[in-house]
Formats: sequence, C-alpha cells, structure tokens
Amino acid sequence: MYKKMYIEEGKISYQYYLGNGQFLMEVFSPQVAGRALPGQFVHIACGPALSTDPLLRRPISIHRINKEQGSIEIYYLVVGKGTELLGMKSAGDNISIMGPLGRGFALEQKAKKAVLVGGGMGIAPLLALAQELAKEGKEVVSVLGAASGAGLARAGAFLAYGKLIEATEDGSRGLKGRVTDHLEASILGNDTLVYACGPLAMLRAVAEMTGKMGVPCQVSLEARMACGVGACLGCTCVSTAEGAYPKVCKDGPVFWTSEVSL
Amino acid sequence: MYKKMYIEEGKISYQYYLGNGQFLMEVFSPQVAGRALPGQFVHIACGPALSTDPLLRRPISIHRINKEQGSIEIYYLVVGKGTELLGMKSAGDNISIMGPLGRGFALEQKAKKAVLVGGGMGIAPLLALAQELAKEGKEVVSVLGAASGAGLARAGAFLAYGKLIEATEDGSRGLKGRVTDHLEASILGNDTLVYACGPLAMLRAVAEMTGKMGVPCQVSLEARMACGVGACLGCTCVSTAEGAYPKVCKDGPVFWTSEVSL
Amino acid sequence: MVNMAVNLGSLYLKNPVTVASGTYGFGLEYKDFYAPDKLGAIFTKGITLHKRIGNPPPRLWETPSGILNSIGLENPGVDVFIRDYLPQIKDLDTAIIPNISGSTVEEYCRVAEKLDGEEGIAALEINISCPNVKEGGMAFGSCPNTASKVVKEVRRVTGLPLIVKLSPNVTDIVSVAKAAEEEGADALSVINTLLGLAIDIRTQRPVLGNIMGGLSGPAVKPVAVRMVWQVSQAVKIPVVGMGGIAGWQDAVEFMLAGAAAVCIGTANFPNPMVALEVLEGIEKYCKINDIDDVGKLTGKAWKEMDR
Amino acid sequence: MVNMAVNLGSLYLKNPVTVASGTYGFGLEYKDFYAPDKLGAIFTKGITLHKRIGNPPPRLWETPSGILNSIGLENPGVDVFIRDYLPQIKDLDTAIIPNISGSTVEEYCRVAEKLDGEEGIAALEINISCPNVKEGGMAFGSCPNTASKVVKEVRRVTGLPLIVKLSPNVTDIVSVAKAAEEEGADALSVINTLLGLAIDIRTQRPVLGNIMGGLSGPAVKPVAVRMVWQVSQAVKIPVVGMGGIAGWQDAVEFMLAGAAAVCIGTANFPNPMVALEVLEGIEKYCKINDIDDVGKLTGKAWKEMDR
Ligand SMILES: Cc1cc2nc3c(=O)[nH]c(=O)nc-3n(C[C@H](O)[C@H](O)[C@H](O)COP(=O)(O)OP(=O)(O)OC[C@H]3O[C@@H](n4cnc5c(N)ncnc54)[C@H](O)[C@@H]3O)c2cc1C
Ligand SMILES: Cc1cc2nc3c(=O)[nH]c(=O)nc-3n(C[C@H](O)[C@H](O)[C@H](O)COP(=O)(O)OP(=O)(O)OC[C@H]3O[C@@H](n4cnc5c(N)ncnc54)[C@H](O)[C@@H]3O)c2cc1C
Ligand SMILES: Cc1cc2nc3c(=O)[nH]c(=O)nc-3n(C[C@H](O)[C@H](O)[C@H](O)COP(=O)(O)O)c2cc1C
Ligand SMILES: Cc1cc2nc3c(=O)[nH]c(=O)nc-3n(C[C@H](O)[C@H](O)[C@H](O)COP(=O)(O)O)c2cc1C
Ligand code: FES
Ligand code: FES
Repeated sequence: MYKKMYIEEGKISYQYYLGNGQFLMEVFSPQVAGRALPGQFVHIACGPALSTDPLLRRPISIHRINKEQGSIEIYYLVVGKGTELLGMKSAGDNISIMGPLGRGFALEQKAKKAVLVGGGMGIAPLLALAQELAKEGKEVVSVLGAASGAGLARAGAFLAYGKLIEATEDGSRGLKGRVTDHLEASILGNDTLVYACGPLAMLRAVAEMTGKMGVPCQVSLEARMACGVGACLGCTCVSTAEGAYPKVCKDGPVFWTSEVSL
Repeated sequence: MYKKMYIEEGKISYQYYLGNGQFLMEVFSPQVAGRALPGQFVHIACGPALSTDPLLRRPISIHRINKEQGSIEIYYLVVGKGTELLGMKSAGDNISIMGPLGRGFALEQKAKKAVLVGGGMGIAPLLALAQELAKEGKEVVSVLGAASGAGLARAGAFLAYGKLIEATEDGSRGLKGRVTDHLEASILGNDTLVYACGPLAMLRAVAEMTGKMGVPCQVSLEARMACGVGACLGCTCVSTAEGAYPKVCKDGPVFWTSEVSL
Repeated sequence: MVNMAVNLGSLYLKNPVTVASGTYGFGLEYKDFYAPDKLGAIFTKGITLHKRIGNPPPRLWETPSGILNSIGLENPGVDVFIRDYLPQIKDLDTAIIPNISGSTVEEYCRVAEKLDGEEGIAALEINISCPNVKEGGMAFGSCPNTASKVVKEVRRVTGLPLIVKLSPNVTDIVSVAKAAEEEGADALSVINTLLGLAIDIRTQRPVLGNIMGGLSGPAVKPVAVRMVWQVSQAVKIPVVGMGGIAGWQDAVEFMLAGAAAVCIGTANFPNPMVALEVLEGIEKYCKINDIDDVGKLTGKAWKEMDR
Repeated sequence: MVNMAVNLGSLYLKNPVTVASGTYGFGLEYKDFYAPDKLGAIFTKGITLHKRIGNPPPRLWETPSGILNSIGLENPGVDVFIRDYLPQIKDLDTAIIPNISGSTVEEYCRVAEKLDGEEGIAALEINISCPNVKEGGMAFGSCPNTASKVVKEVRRVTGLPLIVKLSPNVTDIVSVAKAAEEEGADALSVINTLLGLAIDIRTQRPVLGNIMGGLSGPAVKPVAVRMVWQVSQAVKIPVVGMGGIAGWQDAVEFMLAGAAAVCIGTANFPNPMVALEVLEGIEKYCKINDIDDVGKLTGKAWKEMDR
C-alpha cells in the first residue's frame, strides 16, 4: 500500500521566539519532510504524552520544507493551551508530528505569475509555496500584511523568491492598510494565479476581487480539527455546491475559491 | 488572622536524579520553609498551569528544611503522571507549592532515644525529623530499608544525626531482610520513641512490635488527597475509636499508633 | 463600575461567585489563603439530621480532568453544626447557605426546621442529588414526583429561600427542574456530580470503598453547561451554575448559558485562590464588554441567539 | 499464549479491540498507519437510508480531556455505502460492523434489510443514541419502550447479529439495556456520547453550529465504566465497552468492569496507533497476570468482589 502519511517523533533543531507571541521552529522529521508539499500541514501533539488535556493535536502549516536535510519549519502564534505548550519546548526536545496532511496548493499551473497573499499567520504556508514556485520559474509576488510590523517577522524570507509588498494596518512597516488595498495592481493582467491565506475577512475580500477580475484563486482555510485525516468528518467548510460540506483536513486546506463558499 | 499555610511559587534550585526513578529536589520557598515542621508535607502542582490533567496537586513530604536559606528539599519517586511531570522540571523552573500542611511528628517528647524506621519512600519525611531530634539532643537511631541498595540513596544523610542501620530485601546493601527484622534490638529498653514511615505492611509490623513491647510509636500515613487542608473529607484513614474517619491531611499524616487502625 | 450584586429570588448575593457544597468545608478551611467573606456565598458541606461518619476509604480517585468522590455526606449533624460551626461563620459578610440532606422527607424537614430559627443563615440548599448515600439523596432527585414531594414539604416548614440542587443523572432534567419550581423553589443549583466508577487494574477491584462515586471537575463542564442552558430556559427562577468551573472563562460561559450565579467546587483543591480569580475575571470581562451589570450576562447566549 | 479471541453471541472477533463508529470513517482513513485488519472489528460511521449532509459547521470543540462533536450522521446513504465503500473493506480480515440509524423505525429496518444481503458484513450496530440528529437517534434510546420497538422490528428483518448502542443520557440505563436484550439484541454497546454544550465567550454564542453536541474522550470514562458495570451485571448478553479509552489500562478497566470487547473512539484522533497499543497492552497484562483467555477479564471486578 502506498504510504503517504506518517507519525514521526520529530526532534526540534531550533525554536526561536520572534516577538509578539510568534515562534519559528525547525523539526527534524525526514519522513514527513520527504513527502511534504507546499500548503500541506502537520498535526502536532503539543502537551506531554501522558496528559489528556489538551487532548487533540494542533494543525500547523508547513512553513518551509528542507528535503535534503529532512526537516520542516513551522511558524506559529501562541493563542491558547496547545500553542503555549509548544512554545515551551526547546531545541533537542522531541515532538510527535503527523503528516504531511491535506491537499496543498496547486502547482505546475499554466499561469506564469503567482501572487501570494498572506495576512497575519496566514503568511505561514506561503513561504514553502514561494520557494517551489520560484523553482518552477514563475514570477512570484508576495503581498504580506499584518496588524503591525511585528507580524511581518517572516516577510523578509520571501524576498529570495521574488517581489515583496508589505502592508501593515498601523503603517508601522511597509504600506499602510490591508493587503487587499494593495493587491489590485499586482493581479492586473493575464496569466496570473492568486494564492491566499489569512483571516476569513481577508479571504473573502481576495475572493471577491479575483472573482470580479476573472483571476483564478486558491485559498487555504482553517477549521477546528480532530483527526486531521478525514475520519471524523468534523472540520467542515461549506461547499459552493448545494448540500455539501468539504473537509478542510482532507479536501483542503487549500481550495479554489470556486469550490467553497466563504 | 494567624497565617499558617501558604501558596507559593517556589523556584527549583536543583533537581538531581538518584537512580531507580528517585529524585531529590530543592525548592526556594521561604514562606513554606519558614513554618515547616518535620513530618509535614507540601501539596505540589506538577503539570503546566493551563492543563487540567493531572488535575490535583500531589502530596509530597518535606524531606529537609533549611530555614536560613528559605528552602525545602523533597525526595520523591516517579510512580505516575504527576511525579513524572515533576521529574521533567529543571533548576530555575517555578512550581506552585502549598504548605506546610498537616500535623507533623511529635517533638519535644520525654523519651531520650528516638528510633526512626523508614521503608522505601517512607524514608523521605524522616531526614528533617532526624535533624530536629538531634538538635533536641536525643539519641537518634535510623533504621532504613528498601528493596535493594538503590532505594537507600538518601540513607547516608542520616549519619550526620546518629546511628544508621541499613537493610535491603535482596541484601545488596546493609543487612539482609526487612527493617522490622532488625528493629527489635534498637527499641529494647525504656525511654524510646519510635517514628515510622513506609508501606502499610511495614507500618503494621512496626505497630505490632512496638505495641507488644510497650514502646510508643508514631506512624506517617498516606491517602489519596484532593484539598490537602481538611475541606473535602476525602483522605480518610480509620480511627481506632468506633465510627470515625480521621483525615490524613489535617489530623495527620502523623498519628500515634493508638489513634488509627492500620 | 460593574454592578456585581445578584438576586436569587429574595436572596441577595453581593457577587455571583460562590463555593460549592462539600468542597469548602464549613467555610473556614481555606481562610489562610483569603478572607472567605469575599465570596458571594458559601454553600456548606451537606448536613443531615444525625451525625454521619461517611463512607469507608478510599473516597477519592483522580480521573482525566476530574475526580470521583464517595464522601457519603460525612457531617456532625445539624445540632453540632448549629452549636460549633455556625457561630464561627455567621458573622462573615457573605451568604451562608447550609446544604441539607435526608434519608426521608421527614428528615429534610427536621433539618430545615432547626436551621430556620438560626441567625446568619441566608438560604438552604436542598440536596436531592447526592450519589453517595444509599437512602435518599439522588433517589429523590431522579424523578419529578419525588423531587416535588421533598420541596413541597420543606417549603412548608421554612420561610428561608430554598435552592434545590438537581442531579445530572437523569433523562430529563427539565422536568425535575419544573417540578421543583412549581413547589416553590426560589432557585436551582445545576449540577451535582455525575455517577461514575473506576477500577484499579492492579487490585482488579473498584477503587472507591463505596464502589461508585460522583464525578466532578472540568471533565463534566460541557454536560453542566448544557443542563444550565436547558433548565434556565425552561424555568423562571434563577439558576446557580456549577460543574467544572476552573477559571473565570468557565464562569462566564455558565452565566452566558443561563446561570445567575456560579459555584466553584473541585477547582478549589488544585487552586485555593480560584474563586477570587474568577470574581476578578468576571468583573474585567464585563468592563471590557461594556456590561454594567453582571446580571446581564445571564442567558445572553440564548436570549440573543437567532433561531 | 493468551487466547485473544472473543465471541459476542454468534459474532466471532479475533480480538476484543475495535474502533468506534464515527471515529474511523469507513475503515480506510487510517490505513497509512497500520493494516486495519489487525483490529477485532471496525464499526463504521453511522449509515442511514438516504444520504445525509450532516450539521452545519463548526462541528467540533475541544473540552477538558474530551471533545464535543455535532457531526449529525453525515453519510452517503446505505446504497452508496454498499456500492462504493463496502467492496473496499469487505475482504479485510476483521469484522465489519455497519452502524445504522434512522428517523423512523421503518428507516432502521430498510437499512438493515439492504445490508442483510451483503457479503462481508459481520453484524449491525443499531444506534439508538445519537445526540446530534433532530429525529430518531437518541430519542429512541431514551426510554425502554421505544428502544424495544426499534430492536424488535430490526430483529425481524435480519439474521445478522445485532449490537444495540445505548445512550448514557438516561436515568436508568439498565432498563433500556434489558428492553433491548428482551427483543433479541445479541450484544450492547455502552456508551454513546453524553449530551453537552459549550459557549464561546468571545462570540457569546454556542460554539457548535448545531448548538448541542456529544461529549466523548477520557473525560467521560468514569461514567462509561459505571454504565458497563451496571449493564453487564443486569443482562446476559455481552457488552462492548467504550467511552474515553486512551490506553491499554483503560481497556483493561472496561473489561474488568464487564465488557467483553472494547471500542476506541476519540483516542484515535490524537494517537492513530492507539488501537494496536491497546491490543498489545491487554495481551501483556494477561500474560503478567497469568490469564490464558482474555475473556476471563470480563467482569472480574464484580465477579470476584465480596459484598
Ligand atoms: C490547516 C491549518 C493550518 C494552520 N496553520 C497554522 C500555522 O502555520 N501557524 C499558526 O500559528 N496557526 C496555524 N493554524 C491555527 C492553529 O491550528 C490554531 O491556532 C491552534 O490549533 C490553536 O490551538 P491552541 O490550543 O493554542 O488554542 P485553543 O485554546 O485551542 O484556541 C485558542 C484560540 O485559537 C482559535 N483557534 C483554535 N484552533 C483553531 C483553528 N483550527 N482554526 C482557527 N482558529 C482556531 C480559537 O478560536 C481560539 O481563539 C492552522 C490551522 C489549520 C486548520
Ligand atoms: C502525606 C503524603 C506524603 C507523601 N510523601 C511522599 C514523598 O515524600 N515522596 C514520594 O515519592 N511520595 C510521597 N507520597 C506519595 C505521593 O503523593 C504519590 O506517589 C503521588 O501522589 C503519585 O502521583 P502520580 O501522579 O505520580 O501517580 P498516580 O498516577 O496518581 O498514581 C500512580 C501510583 O501511585 C499510587 N499513589 C498515588 N497517590 C498515592 C497516595 N497519595 N498514597 C499512596 N499511593 C499513591 C497509586 O496507587 C498508583 O500506584 C506522599 C503521599 C502522602 C499522602
Ligand atoms: C469532595 C466533594 C464533596 C461534595 N459534597 C457535596 C455535598 O455534601 N452536597 C452537595 O450537594 N454536593 C456535594 N458535592 C458536589 C459539588 O457541590 C458540586 O455540585 C459538584 O462537585 C460539581 O461542581 P465542580 O465540578 O465545580 O466540583 C461534592 C463534591 C465534591 C468534589
Ligand atoms: C466525531 C465522532 C463521531 C461519532 N459518530 C458516531 C456515529 O455515527 N454513530 C454512533 O453510534 N456513534 C458515534 N460516535 C460515538 C462513538 O462511537 C463513541 O460511542 C463515543 O465517542 C465514546 O467513545 P470515545 O470516548 O472513545 O470516543 C461518534 C463520536 C465521535 C467523537
Ligand atoms: S479533522 Fe477529522 S475529518 Fe477533518
Ligand atoms: S485531602 Fe481533602 S480532607 Fe484531606
């Protein structure tokens, strides 16, 4: 049988605090890294194995994939129990990760230009994507936004793969305003594909804009997850087709805007 | 109102692994240390504050009291969730401790000679007692036993306060056999008081022996605890008086053998 | 400023944060940690007509995010309570609410009568839901008819506000709630413990001396919130919500679900300061959300929901 | 050598470790982690006569040591199950047990009839305890009379072994168990989820799209063990125990309490390998305790207890 998901005891090679509750962690996990694709995620056991609270794993996007080294990077924000416990880990600690999970971003598309739109922690899955698209020879434009400059701690890394537009709501870094205020120019013209990840309100705005302009667009969604593999039917979003609830963990997390009603 | 119990964020000054699942930890906790008496215990939150499993604190005896330094030592064995989490802590970490709790060993008694009988982890509360009794000018004899030599990791510390008799069931260190096999000689004669802590079977044997010989004896008991302060009525033992269930956390953990039916 | 006072019928509480029966002794066990009169109310350990020695040990067992207890209403009896304990707490600036139990309706009434005359008692909590006694207790709370009977008879013998404590171990808690309301209950406590059992795989026997016990703590919170939600929409009298509250967020959740006041039980054990933290947290939550009266939280989740 | 095979009436399981309905899809979702035919049985996601799209999101919420779900029996309907899914799993060397539901007794029967003729089905689990559907489901399992009716009618239309899944949301689970036994159930599954609710204090609304949900996971274990203990002593047919099993120790606890087999649900999510770990752990436990047949664990805690 074709193996594509793994459960692996990953060893943390580093964990850096990036300020404002954000962490960047590298985990040595050769099996997961070996199969990982941009837009996929891992399911992480954040607490001690012997404790049943928190009970569930936490889904975290794969931020960067290093296949030669057999490692992945994750970029996350502390928002509750699980991520707080994750933030307490140090280099050398082991964590159980399941993955790679889900359907990632569509690759090898015809469009020559890719515009990556990331808001807040939505920036996380886009770095691996930028890297892959650059490898494919696409023109990559990353439009990354956050509430303030602190939220753009990882934006610099995107420069290696193409053009970078930064925006902050308070204007403390880059352009002032939301990513969607500064998007139109980048997606004008043919042969463009948009990939977006971020808060629902942002995704809605991006979907509307790309829809109007006739530009195809993929969005990466979030939902509370239990299994992460399509077994529990818990992590539903809403299909554009009547009466269907796609599963974010298996049918997504990446969807075409035409597939889901946001 | 007279304050006698505290909740304190103690800072771990050291934690040593003593082999066979045993740990020795020193915690800087000046309030608790300031009031602690031999035989009392502390109630420790072992897991991360934001997790509800394990839910309850764990009762651990005060192994040594250093009032000048404002610290206490605990000596514990990993047997489950709580103690396993405790064992993962390192110097510099904080832990929440409640204490000092309970009624400790009777001090300033008339008897000139004190025989301390400790089996396994029952050795833990006796060190602080030995120290205090030596200070009182008593003749202290410590009879300490364990399954094997590994369990006597802390026995050497008793030498500072008097005579030490070691016994192991496998004969790997000291006399071969149980503490009770080597006790009689030490408690012969008048003016002796016995203090015992260890497995129930050992306490029963000591109580029977001292009872027959007419030597007064105190035992330190264990029970599953929730509150540790006498509020939940959960940690009962059985009184020798008809129809009464003393509370180990408040009426004990130390009882005269005449008070409880073992 | 947030008005933190609440009224449970004729019973005034200076704030909605109280401690649960059986988890706070007779009100003084935790006094080293904070002055108990900061609480809105203290529900005492269950009191019966005669002294009860309780169940044989072991009486406690930890479970995932919860505990099982089988205390069995150990208490010195109502007379000793009145003589030895009440004097020490009656002057506290908080509502003292004895929790009363009986093996027969008659016993409930006798206990209520005795307490009725005493100074310093704000209300009575009628426990028809104790899972740890052979007679009475939960048996009364398991069906609307027997529940009615207890409330009706106790109502006759005392003018004190009556808070009836419901059992979650029923198919239809709403029918029991309504029965209690009809017979004159002034408020309802929701919930007592869930009936549970644990087995020690080394001894291969139940861990508790009394075999079964009552499950409490964070584990039961979703069940408790659900019952508060159901009961508070079905009756007109206020509901005191409890079951697994371990932080202010939980308390707010219960109030939004329909509780007029909350009761903290098991969480006192790991964190004796929890009640004060909850009190502060609720007040801050109200401020941040521009709520000037804590009572406005009560039932907000269903009052404002579009269906 | 320990004999690990168990018989649930006429249903043979090669070992007592199974996976719970709704937590293991249709049996293939976890195949990357281990071969599903290592399991004693696979209980499928609930199947209904017609396709059901399930409840609107959100459908999941984590609670202390548990989860609330309100999936609402999303499934493609029995015909699609037979056409698309069954062929993929029917040859697995494990018992395939469809879990069936209906809004009416008639629907249960139609589903059972359709499955009855199919190859590769070992038994049917009748779900009269789903808390997440408006009609049918838990309503059937909440009282002995309606439970009887479903079991009786399904019994008529199929010769397959019937395992009736009971709801814990009742005052007296034993009476429902006995009713199912009387009408010809071959075994009982104890328990389905506890009805619960959670409120998001930021939105001040219930977190689940369907408002209430079913509580599962380690939090409910003491309630589940208690019910297995009660039911297994009251009926003669075997009990499949479930509710919060997260390790082999929990599985042993259920068996000692009276379960002939165990079912693992929620714990598959954090630890997909849990079923194999449980299987190994039970076998090792038997060896260490000199038990040559796993069936001897069943009810040991009450069989050997002196009262
Ligand atoms: C496919 C996927 C990929 C993700 N990738 C990343 C990532 O790369 N970096 C990152 O920081 N976060 C990511 N998230 C979100 C992350 O999973 C949640 O922040 C995390 O589960 C919160 O767990 P907690 O225990 O810390 O917080 P909890 O205590 O569980 O919740 C705290 C807060 O977080 C919100 N929250 C929790 N889980 C989710 C969720 N699944 N979706 C939306 N909101 C949630 C809650 O509403 C609440 O506000 C991703 C989520 C999904 C579904
Ligand atoms: C007053 C008092 C003083 C104590 N002093 C010490 C000490 O100095 N050093 C030390 O190592 N231990 C001491 N103990 C025992 C210690 O409290 C338990 O080992 C601890 O609570 C186990 O927690 P856990 O989560 O690791 O294990 P759990 O997962 O809770 O249980 C694992 C095993 O430990 C046993 N156990 C758990 N709690 C108790 C208890 N309270 N009494 C008896 N058995 C128990 C269980 O039966 C089980 O076998 C003391 C207990 C009491 C009551
Ligand atoms: C150790 C203990 C003793 C209890 N004793 C009583 C009691 O005497 N009378 C009563 O009505 N409820 C009693 N209860 C139930 C609590 O008052 C409360 O209803 C229940 O524990 C749920 O709340 P919690 O989860 O916050 O503990 C007791 C609970 C515990 C844990
Ligand atoms: C996500 C989810 C879906 C479930 N779906 C069903 C179902 O379709 N039919 C059913 O009878 N039980 C269903 N259950 C209940 C489980 O089969 C099981 O009875 C319950 O979860 C208790 O076991 P656990 O604590 O091990 O999960 C579901 C449970 C969960 C968590
Ligand atoms: S999380 Fe279980 S189906 Fe997606
Ligand atoms: S642990 Fe609560 S009374 Fe002793």
